[in-house]
Amino acid sequence: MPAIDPQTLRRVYRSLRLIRRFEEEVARIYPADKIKSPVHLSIGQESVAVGVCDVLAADDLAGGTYRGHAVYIAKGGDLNALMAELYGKDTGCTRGKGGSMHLMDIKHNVIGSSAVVGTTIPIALGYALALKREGKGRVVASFLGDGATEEGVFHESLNFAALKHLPVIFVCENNFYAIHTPIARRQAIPDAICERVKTYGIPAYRVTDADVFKIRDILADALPKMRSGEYGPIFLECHTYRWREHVGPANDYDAGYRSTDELQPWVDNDQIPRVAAMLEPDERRVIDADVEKVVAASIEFAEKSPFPPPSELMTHVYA
Amino acid sequence: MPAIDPQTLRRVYRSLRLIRRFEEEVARIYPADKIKSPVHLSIGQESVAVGVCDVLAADDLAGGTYRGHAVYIAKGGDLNALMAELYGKDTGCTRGKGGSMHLMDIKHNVIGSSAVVGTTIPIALGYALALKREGKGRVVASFLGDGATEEGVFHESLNFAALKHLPVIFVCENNFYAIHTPIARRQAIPDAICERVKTYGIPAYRVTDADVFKIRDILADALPKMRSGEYGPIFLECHTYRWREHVGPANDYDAGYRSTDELQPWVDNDQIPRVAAMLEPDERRVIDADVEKVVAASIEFAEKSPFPPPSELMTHVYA
Amino acid sequence: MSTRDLGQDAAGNTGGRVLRYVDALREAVDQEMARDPRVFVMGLDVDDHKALQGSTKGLLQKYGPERIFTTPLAEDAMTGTAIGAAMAGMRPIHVHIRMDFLMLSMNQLVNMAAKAHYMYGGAIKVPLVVRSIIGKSWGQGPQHSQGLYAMFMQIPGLKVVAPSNAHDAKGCMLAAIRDDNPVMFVEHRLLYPTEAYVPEEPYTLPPGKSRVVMPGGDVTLVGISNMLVECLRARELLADEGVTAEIIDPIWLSPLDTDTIVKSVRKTRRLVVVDNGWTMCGAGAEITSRVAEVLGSEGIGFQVQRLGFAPTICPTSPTIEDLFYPNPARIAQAAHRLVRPKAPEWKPDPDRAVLAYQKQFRGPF
Amino acid sequence: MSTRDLGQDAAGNTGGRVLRYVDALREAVDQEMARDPRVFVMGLDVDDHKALQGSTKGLLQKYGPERIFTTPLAEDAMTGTAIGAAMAGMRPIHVHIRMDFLMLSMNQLVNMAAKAHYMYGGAIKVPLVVRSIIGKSWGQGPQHSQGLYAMFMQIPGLKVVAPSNAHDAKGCMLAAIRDDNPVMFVEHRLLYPTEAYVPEEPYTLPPGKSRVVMPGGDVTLVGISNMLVECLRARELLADEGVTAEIIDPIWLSPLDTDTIVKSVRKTRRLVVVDNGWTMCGAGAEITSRVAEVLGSEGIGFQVQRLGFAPTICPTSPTIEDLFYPNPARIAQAAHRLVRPKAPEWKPDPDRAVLAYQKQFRGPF
Ligand SMILES: Cc1ncc(C[n+]2csc(CCOP(=O)(O)OP(=O)(O)O)c2C)c(N)n1
Ligand SMILES: Cc1ncc(C[n+]2csc(CCOP(=O)(O)OP(=O)(O)O)c2C)c(N)n1
Ligand SMILES: [Mg+2]
Ligand SMILES: [Mg+2]
Repeated sequence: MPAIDPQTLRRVYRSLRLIRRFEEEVARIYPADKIKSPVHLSIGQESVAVGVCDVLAADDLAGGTYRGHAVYIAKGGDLNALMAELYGKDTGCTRGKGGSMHLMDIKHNVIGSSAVVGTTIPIALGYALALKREGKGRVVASFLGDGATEEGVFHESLNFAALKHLPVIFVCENNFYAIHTPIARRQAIPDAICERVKTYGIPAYRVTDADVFKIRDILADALPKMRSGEYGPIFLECHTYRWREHVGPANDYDAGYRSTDELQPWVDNDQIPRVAAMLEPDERRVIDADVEKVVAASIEFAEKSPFPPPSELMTHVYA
Repeated sequence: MPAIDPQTLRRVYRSLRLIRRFEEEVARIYPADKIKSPVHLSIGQESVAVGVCDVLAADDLAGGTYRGHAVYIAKGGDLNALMAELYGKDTGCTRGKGGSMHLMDIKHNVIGSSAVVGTTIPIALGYALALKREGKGRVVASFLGDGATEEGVFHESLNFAALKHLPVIFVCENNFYAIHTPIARRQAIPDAICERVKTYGIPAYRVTDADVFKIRDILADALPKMRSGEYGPIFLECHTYRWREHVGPANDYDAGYRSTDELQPWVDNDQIPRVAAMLEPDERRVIDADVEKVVAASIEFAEKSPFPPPSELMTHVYA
Repeated sequence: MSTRDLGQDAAGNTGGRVLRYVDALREAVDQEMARDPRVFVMGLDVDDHKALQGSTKGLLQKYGPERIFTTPLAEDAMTGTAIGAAMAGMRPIHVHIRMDFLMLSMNQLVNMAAKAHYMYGGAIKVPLVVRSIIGKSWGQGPQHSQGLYAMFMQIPGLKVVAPSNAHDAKGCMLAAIRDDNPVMFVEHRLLYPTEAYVPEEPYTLPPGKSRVVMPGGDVTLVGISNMLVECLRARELLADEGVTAEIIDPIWLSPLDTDTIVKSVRKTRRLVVVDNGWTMCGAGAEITSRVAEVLGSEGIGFQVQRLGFAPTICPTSPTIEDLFYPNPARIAQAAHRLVRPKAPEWKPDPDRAVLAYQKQFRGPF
Repeated sequence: MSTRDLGQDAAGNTGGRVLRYVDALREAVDQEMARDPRVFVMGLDVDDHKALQGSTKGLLQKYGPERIFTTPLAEDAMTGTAIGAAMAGMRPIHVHIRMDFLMLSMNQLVNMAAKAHYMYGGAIKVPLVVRSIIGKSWGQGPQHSQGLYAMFMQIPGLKVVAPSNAHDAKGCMLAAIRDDNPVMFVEHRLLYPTEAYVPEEPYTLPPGKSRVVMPGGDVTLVGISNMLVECLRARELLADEGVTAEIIDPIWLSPLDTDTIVKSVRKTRRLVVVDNGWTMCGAGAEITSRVAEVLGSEGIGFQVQRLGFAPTICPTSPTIEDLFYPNPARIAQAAHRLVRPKAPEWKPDPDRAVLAYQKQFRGPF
């Protein structure tokens, strides 16, 4: 691996750390019932969102799934507005209307996530159609789970994106499970996703060890080709692992559908301590302290913010 | 090609000829407005239905699309009931209710066709699930067009069929067009269908010259493996060509979306004269005469049959 | 009266040319594409030589393949793509040759298009028009004949419009394209050849007001899409009997103006609503309920009869297909029964009825 | 009265045990799987340790993976597969954890399941049960909270049932599985823990008759699914004011028995229908219209008010989510307004209202 410039190292570490600590705090607060919508945590999966979003320009677009905190944060979404949204507050990124599963921060080009699996995939194509028309070389990254690749809309979308040469980065966060069902019980050939995608003429890349820099490098290499129009859509499959339960703050290794043995290698391979070790101890301390500060601030912001007034029930039904 | 036994030769020729002549008669009668539903003719495409259905046992199942006369006839569906159905008569195979696009003859194991592209693909999986449970080695053949492979349900169905090892023969009648739009304007990689299907672990075969015996041989070879359970689903793509307009009885080479140059090779390669030439002239005359007789009889049957009584409007809404 | 005159009535415009419904639609889209570069058309077969029964004719030649293009067979993803493009600031018109096929688009329409503006806190809008055609006649059969607009009326966040004539088709289409919300634009195959006076310059017919198409005192007839035309014919049959029917066209089904209808029923005390789909939980049920809520609170009783598709599946065979649909004779009979409950069962003269029914394919009525 | 007593009322059975709604559902499916080898269960996550909120618990252990299995994420194809299996003579139960996801199954349900028996001339049947749960409370939000059963009521060929209590859940499930037609079985998340007396032996509660759950003379309250429970609570609040409400549970929404409702309104002259979804083109609109058609023809006037989800998108924030749903206080107020139009605006004592509302999670009511 080529030496990574210090700035990138710091940026990537901060992003990884920020997502982890933010969600750990969400998990800590959760039992207090202050958070008012179901949360699907990305703890353990941070490197995918960070590796991709770190390469994107500020004016590129990115959208995640209902497991969307990581993408929102990695893309630079407003942290206070995110925590306030989880609290169901009027200052939330969707004014308390969408909650954790429907995050959006248009100012930072975070396009909306959705609670219905697969629905955001074609939405990203629509954005890409507009970006292509615009002609400035901007791209959109659309995150999806391994389960989403089973939905017909995924295949319809691959075909259309390839047919129209749309600037879309499909990012599959393959954590091997859909809720409690392992991929082998849902997909005839569980490791054929990239191969299948290639049959649409779409370049497909697979990273099996969640290495944040590998993910970064693949995209850094492909992105200029996308901007110039040489490439249309690309597909990136990243193996990763969900440490917590499917929805909610707890662990569920006692539930019987998976074991801590399966988890362990992913913990050993955790990108956060790995990248931390690449930093000077002082650099790291500075970043950690700053992360604690902004996370604490987001909690305070959320706590202090007001709930939406009754009038909000009927606003924004129609534009 | 190994010598074909005379019986098979006669059977295949009769089936090809019967479909061709039946539909030519439909086209002839059509302008008289006696036929009461839109017709999608298979003229030119007969060899696919015949090649597949000739190998199937009487108790195997087959279902086609709204372009379904050929499959219905090739599978042994009642010819009188078919013509009567086109006439909208009470003696029709669906009692005048479904018309040309919703053919069914359960007695001869012709499962229903549908006017909504792709809808019958998962229906076939359901039948296959039941056949597998039954355990007698019966299979179901599900015909679909090249356009149907673009629908998400096709991919969802491939995955489930492979996952559950279902006895389904997917038969893609690739005539290169969906209505007036060529496949190259609809599919990013127009000739990747088989390759894509293989990524589900499904054996896929392609016949590019509509050779009725090649189609027959592929299935004859695979079928025993399906019955024994060694094979789950298989996929068969057959290139073919629609000679007439998408819907209706006429030619449309003047419409501008395709040329007679494109048609010509398919006419030269027409399987009916080809197979006819393999027969003794007398054999052929006997078959031709018989075909004329049964087609004429079906017309007479349809003409003489009554329309459904008013009471039929409200019967069969609920079982 | 004839919907030819609507050029005057509605837009207060005495000019205009006699235009067919299909040409009025095409003209509206053409004018808006010329005015607003964000507008584009997508959908199966919109760019082939048949141009979706002529409704997109010439647009490819004029605006090129970037702004009007066919799609793969992929209703779910194509609907999502249209929605995403709308969120991104474009103004897509997504076209379906049959309304039945919208069942493949329900997830995107109900769970995304209708909710995006709200659930994203107003951050984005979905200025989308979804055109679909209700098929009828001649063996269209179970899956090419459905009028399913009531499903969309159910969903807050969607708007629904079903113009009954060429004049309204143009005004509603222009209003729909300029609307910042997803609009389900419901057309009817049998209306395509019908003619009306249509002003040349652009004009919009936005939601807000149902139209009293014809005045009458004995019974109020509300007809949806081409059932409005059938109601006009029924009115002629009733006139022969000395019964005068007030004909109302809701035009926009969501948001829905029922004040105009309530006002009429307050006068006639009799209501017949003719749906262009099944009556159960249909537009007629909504209209009837709103009238009942208002008049009930005023202590005013009224008689009502809903008509629509027979509660069965649409068959292809003509003898029973004919019984599936309301027609002028059946509408007139239902109205007559309300007006003269004690009178002997009346049937309009078959020839008159047939004549009225034949008219359908000619127009102007 | 309490729905615990339904064991007596309906099945005329005084035995039975107190069972939760979720367990009654599970028991019905269990008993039918034991009785009929053609019955099987499919759907996302039906066989994991959470067993779809407990509703499929133990079935895997008892019947094995051939008869109860999870599926890929592929609602469209899985629905088609279930329909095909039904056509082939099996009796599938296809389960969805949220009704919202049915939008992905609309094409197969509306264009195939509802029409197959008819359009194939009666040659095959579709004995299919589609279970789906309406989500509510606590941040379920825009896409996990919808009650979309009216869409299915619109479609001839489908049946729709929405039991409000454990006793009916079992009887309706057994009737649905034994029905030779596709049945949309509508459940509600908040009903799962509610209890009622449930006979142990199998019994069916087929379509045909709405039930008068509680007698009353001043106003008729019709509640759908768990809104029936809310109506029972509203009745208590109204009783404090000396207003007696007759409570009716339609149970089956299609086919729908409105005779029982008409009979009640003929007496009370006042109707409040509380939908478990949006009111526009909802079940309440159908019920109101049928009452208006019958009573109008008899010259009987009546007052009516429909309630249901607010005409907006379901938000996650609790302060406004609470305003999205009808509740006992709002139902009682609406009824009170009809009974005493001239009385000053009445608000039930907040504590009483809250209490009634709290009850929801306990039961038996
Ligand atoms: C269309 C649809 N079907 C089912 C569900 C229920 N559901 C919620 S999350 C989930 C699993 C999705 O798995 P995957 O795509 O791998 O994402 P992950 O949760 O692993 O990040 C399912 C089935 C849903 N939300 N939407
Ligand atoms: C879901 C759906 N979308 C669109 C249509 C309109 N349509 C009817 S036939 C057809 C073309 C299908 O092409 P293909 O699958 O190749 O079959 P072919 O007609 O060539 O035999 C289309 C788009 C439809 N019937 N159903
Ligand atoms: Mg996953
Ligand atoms: Mg084709």
